[in-house]
Amino acid sequence: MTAALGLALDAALCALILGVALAVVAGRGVFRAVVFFIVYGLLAAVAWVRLDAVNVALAEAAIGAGLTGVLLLAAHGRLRRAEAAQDLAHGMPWSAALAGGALAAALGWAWFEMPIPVEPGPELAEALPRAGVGNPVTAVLLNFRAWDTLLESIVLLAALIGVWMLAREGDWREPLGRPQHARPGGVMAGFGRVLPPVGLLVGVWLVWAGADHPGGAFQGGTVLAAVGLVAVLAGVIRPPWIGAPLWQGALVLGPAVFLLAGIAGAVLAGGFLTLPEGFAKPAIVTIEVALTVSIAVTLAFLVLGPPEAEGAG
Amino acid sequence: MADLATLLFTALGLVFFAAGTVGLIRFPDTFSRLHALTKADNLGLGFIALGVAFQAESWAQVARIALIWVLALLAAGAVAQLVARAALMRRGGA
Amino acid sequence: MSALLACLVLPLLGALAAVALPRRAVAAVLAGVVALTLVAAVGLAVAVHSGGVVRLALGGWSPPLGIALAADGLGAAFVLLTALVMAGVAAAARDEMTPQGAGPRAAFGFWPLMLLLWGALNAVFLSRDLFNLYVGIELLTLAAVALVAIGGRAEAIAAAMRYLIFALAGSLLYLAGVVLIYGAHGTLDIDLVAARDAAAPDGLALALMTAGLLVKTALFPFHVWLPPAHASAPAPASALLSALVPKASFVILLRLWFEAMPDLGTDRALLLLGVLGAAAILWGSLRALVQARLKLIVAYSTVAQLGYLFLVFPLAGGAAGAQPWTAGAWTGAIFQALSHGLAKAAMFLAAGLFMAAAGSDRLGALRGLARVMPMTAFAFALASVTLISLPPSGGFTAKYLLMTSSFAAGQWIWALVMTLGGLLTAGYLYRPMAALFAREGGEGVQTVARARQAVPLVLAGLAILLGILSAAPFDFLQIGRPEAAEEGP
Amino acid sequence: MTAWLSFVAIGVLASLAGALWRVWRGPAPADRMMAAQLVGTGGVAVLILLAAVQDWAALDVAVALALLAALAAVGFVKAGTPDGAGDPEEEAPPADMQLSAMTPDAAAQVGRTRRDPDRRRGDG
Amino acid sequence: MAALSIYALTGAALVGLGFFGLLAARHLLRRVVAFNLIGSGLFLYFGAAATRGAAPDPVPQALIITGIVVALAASALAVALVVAQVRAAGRATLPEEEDAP
Repeated sequence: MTAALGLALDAALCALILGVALAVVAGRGVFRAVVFFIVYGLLAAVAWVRLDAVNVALAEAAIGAGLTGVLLLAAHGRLRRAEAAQDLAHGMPWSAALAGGALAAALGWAWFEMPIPVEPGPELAEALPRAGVGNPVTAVLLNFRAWDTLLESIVLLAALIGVWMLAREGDWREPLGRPQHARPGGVMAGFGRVLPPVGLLVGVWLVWAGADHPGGAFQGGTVLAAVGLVAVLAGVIRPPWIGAPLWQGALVLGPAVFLLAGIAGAVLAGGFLTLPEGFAKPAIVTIEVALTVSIAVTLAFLVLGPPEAEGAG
Repeated sequence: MADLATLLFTALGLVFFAAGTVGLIRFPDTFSRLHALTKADNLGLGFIALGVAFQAESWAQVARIALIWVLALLAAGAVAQLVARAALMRRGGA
Repeated sequence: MSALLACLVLPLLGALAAVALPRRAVAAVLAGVVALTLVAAVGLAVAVHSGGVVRLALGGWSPPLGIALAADGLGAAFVLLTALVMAGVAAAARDEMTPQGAGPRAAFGFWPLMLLLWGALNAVFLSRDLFNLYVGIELLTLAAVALVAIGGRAEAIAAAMRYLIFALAGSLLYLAGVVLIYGAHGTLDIDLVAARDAAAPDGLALALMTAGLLVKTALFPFHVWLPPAHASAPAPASALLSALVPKASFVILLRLWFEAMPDLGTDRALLLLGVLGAAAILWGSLRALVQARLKLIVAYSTVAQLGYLFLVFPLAGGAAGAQPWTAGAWTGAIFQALSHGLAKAAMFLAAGLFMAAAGSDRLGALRGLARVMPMTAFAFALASVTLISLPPSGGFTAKYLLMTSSFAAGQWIWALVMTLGGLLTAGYLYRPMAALFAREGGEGVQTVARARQAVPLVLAGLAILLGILSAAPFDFLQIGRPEAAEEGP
Repeated sequence: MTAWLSFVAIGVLASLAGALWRVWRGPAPADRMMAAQLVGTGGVAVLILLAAVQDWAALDVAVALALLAALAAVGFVKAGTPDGAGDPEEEAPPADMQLSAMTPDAAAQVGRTRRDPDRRRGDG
Repeated sequence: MAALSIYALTGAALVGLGFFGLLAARHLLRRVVAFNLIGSGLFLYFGAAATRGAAPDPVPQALIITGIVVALAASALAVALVVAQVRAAGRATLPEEEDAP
């Protein structure tokens, strides 16, 4: 009974996800596509919980549904005047449909042909106790595959510099993003004051819990970024400008600590990014805290966009 | 006993969600849909949260459930007001 | 091992410093980072030369759990190429990318982006992990797109947008293949993948990864994003983009087809790659012939020159095993990549200097510049010698090796394409040369400092030197060469 | 109990399908937004239910979702204002918004928040 | 296993839909959305594959989190480029794709 209901739940969820995705792709109107994409992110987070991947569900909820959604909404708010321009290709793009269909069919075929590998089960089970943290996903991210994670934190920085390169020459010294305003004492401003303290708590909790429970630097950092964004959007705080020393420091803190810890590992423990056993947990927590700061600041800046002067359409 | 409470409250929650959706589909204009909606879905969430709270294994879980509901309430309330305002402005401007 | 580590870490640390430190400190840090990384790259090459492949298991975790790095002859050669080009570009851009010269925006962004590109390239050239390679090429892509966007004008932004769309589509296709590999084999390590038990979706995985990387390497017919992107970036950025960035995805292709899954290289698949390469040679050259702007000629030339690289697949790939000619074909393609990198960097830097002097890169505006800037014009001519593959350049050695292999393999059609390509190259490079060395014109242009003119000359000279010294690099490239390309008994 | 909670989760999902119809139909952006908001609340409800069925850690996901849904909602509202950066509670400003055209208290708000970075600079 | 197949096939379909969207859309913001759909579908597929064994494999989960973050970084740059493109050229399509209505 329970198993059948579970299956029905999965089927219903996937049907909704597919319907929403179809609406994202095929519906006319950019705003509709954006709203459906946000809905898609919500449903995907639920799907990840069903797949016993709470760590991923957290990332999807915070990043997929949250930050990406705000990013797209803000951009759409800017582009309304250009929306009269063409939205989808005219007529039915058969070649695109063929390509998409073939890709989906190929992946579907591969699913049933794919053997279940034995690796890396045994190695993983043997190594996890030595990784320093109880959350296996955190162990992979910050110990076994730390080089990936280090590069990834730098990818965020590269994207941010890229976004900044799109500023207009005259706006370079302005605060980041468009100037936001709200009625003082209004609902939005109030919102911007109430939500951040709660969010701060949640974000810090996620980082702290991440060592042994689902959570971690990326999830926590995203929530913290969201908190900052709410405060900025509600006009409660004003974003800094490029080159403000404290903020530039915050941007590079995480990758820098990570790199230096890696080098320290090379000097002290005999290998780049090697965390000496027994010292692994404090090292991971230190790196995570530094990473969280950088991730939060970088993500918030990414969503805010390049600096822009007042009144520039 | 706890199971009975869970059964009752989650069922109530489901009813409210269904009612909210019906309202969302059937009500004729944006404003009445808005009003129907904000009440129904938050009540629905509230009842479901309450129902599940009876199954919780620790107070920390109950506290988290409460936090979720407060957050949803806060967001829904503020947003309903702002959206109504925005819709009003748009209608006035058009 | 410490040299390998320095090659990875120094550019990234430098990039972080360039973001966080105040402007005045950045210049000093930059000079230090560039010099040290160049030294490290040379050190790595020496270590590989004397001790063979340098390996490193990151974090002390060996695959399948951890990520392995390795510097073989191929990887170390590209790390060295990157260091040389980067050092040249840094020297050339030092006076240009300043708040006074290029505005505060470009002056802030160029240096960290250049260093991030450097770090990403080295990470890709040295990594043995398929997913780590994905993260590496994403870093590479974002930094490269940002470098195009520095251009700032409408055409640069459109070019950056197009580049990003193509590159992201390519990344996702590659990632889809990685997912299938891990799903079937539970490992991402190239050596473990090579030792896997074959599974049905492997072919699909290789096809997806290859398709994605072809888009990123701008192989015909996926090349449309490249010319506008490389032509609208600032000249030092164009030099990096054209000389180095497509080589990263090409190296991954080599690793996939020769090291990870050589068993899947069927004749038909290899032939297809070769045909696309041949089409790129001809089409890119023909397009270059009709361009009116120097940077576009040079950019289309990149499309054509990348085509030569893909002749390695039909000539040296396949499950048939080693043939007497495979070593020549394999080394020839890498020679082509190296000498093209040096020559193309020189060409774009020279084009930048011409633009700085004449205010435009239209061929008409360049008339007679050789008399005002003889050094730069000579560098351009020298780089052209490599691209046309005249002896004794590196380009000559590359095409000589490829051509002899194609005759030995009985696939003379590739030799025909290469000959035709050489003639077309001479044709499309004749037009800017004729303009540069015209007798009239060249009056009233701004002069460019000699030191800046020296950089392209050095790079073009290195491309020639590669040809003159070809024996030593040939042996170097054999270090750690995969079995599939090993010479027969 | 697990079966019942799964059943309720399916029921909530089914009601979300109705809300999705409203997102598709519109017609006003406010309709799409509110319907999306309902989907968000429903998603949170499903996560709470799944927490009891599967893994209590799912509650953290629900918290994050509720928090981020609030952010998305602010983004929604903002995107609906004339310059994409305002607040519907401000008097409707002209399409090309300038400082001079703002209501006095909105201008005061901008002025006030603008001082913040200066203060921060003084601190640092 | 049946449930996993549902998710995997949904993921595969999402990849196909997203790819269709990427090719068929003209408005650049829609292309960014489609790109995210592909990535997300691929991750779902991967997640389902990771859950086939006796215990869920944490490595794919870590890789997926990395992938989600990378996708966000790319999306942010893409969105900023769309905004810049509209500002510079007045439209949210690529110049060569402005086919006549």
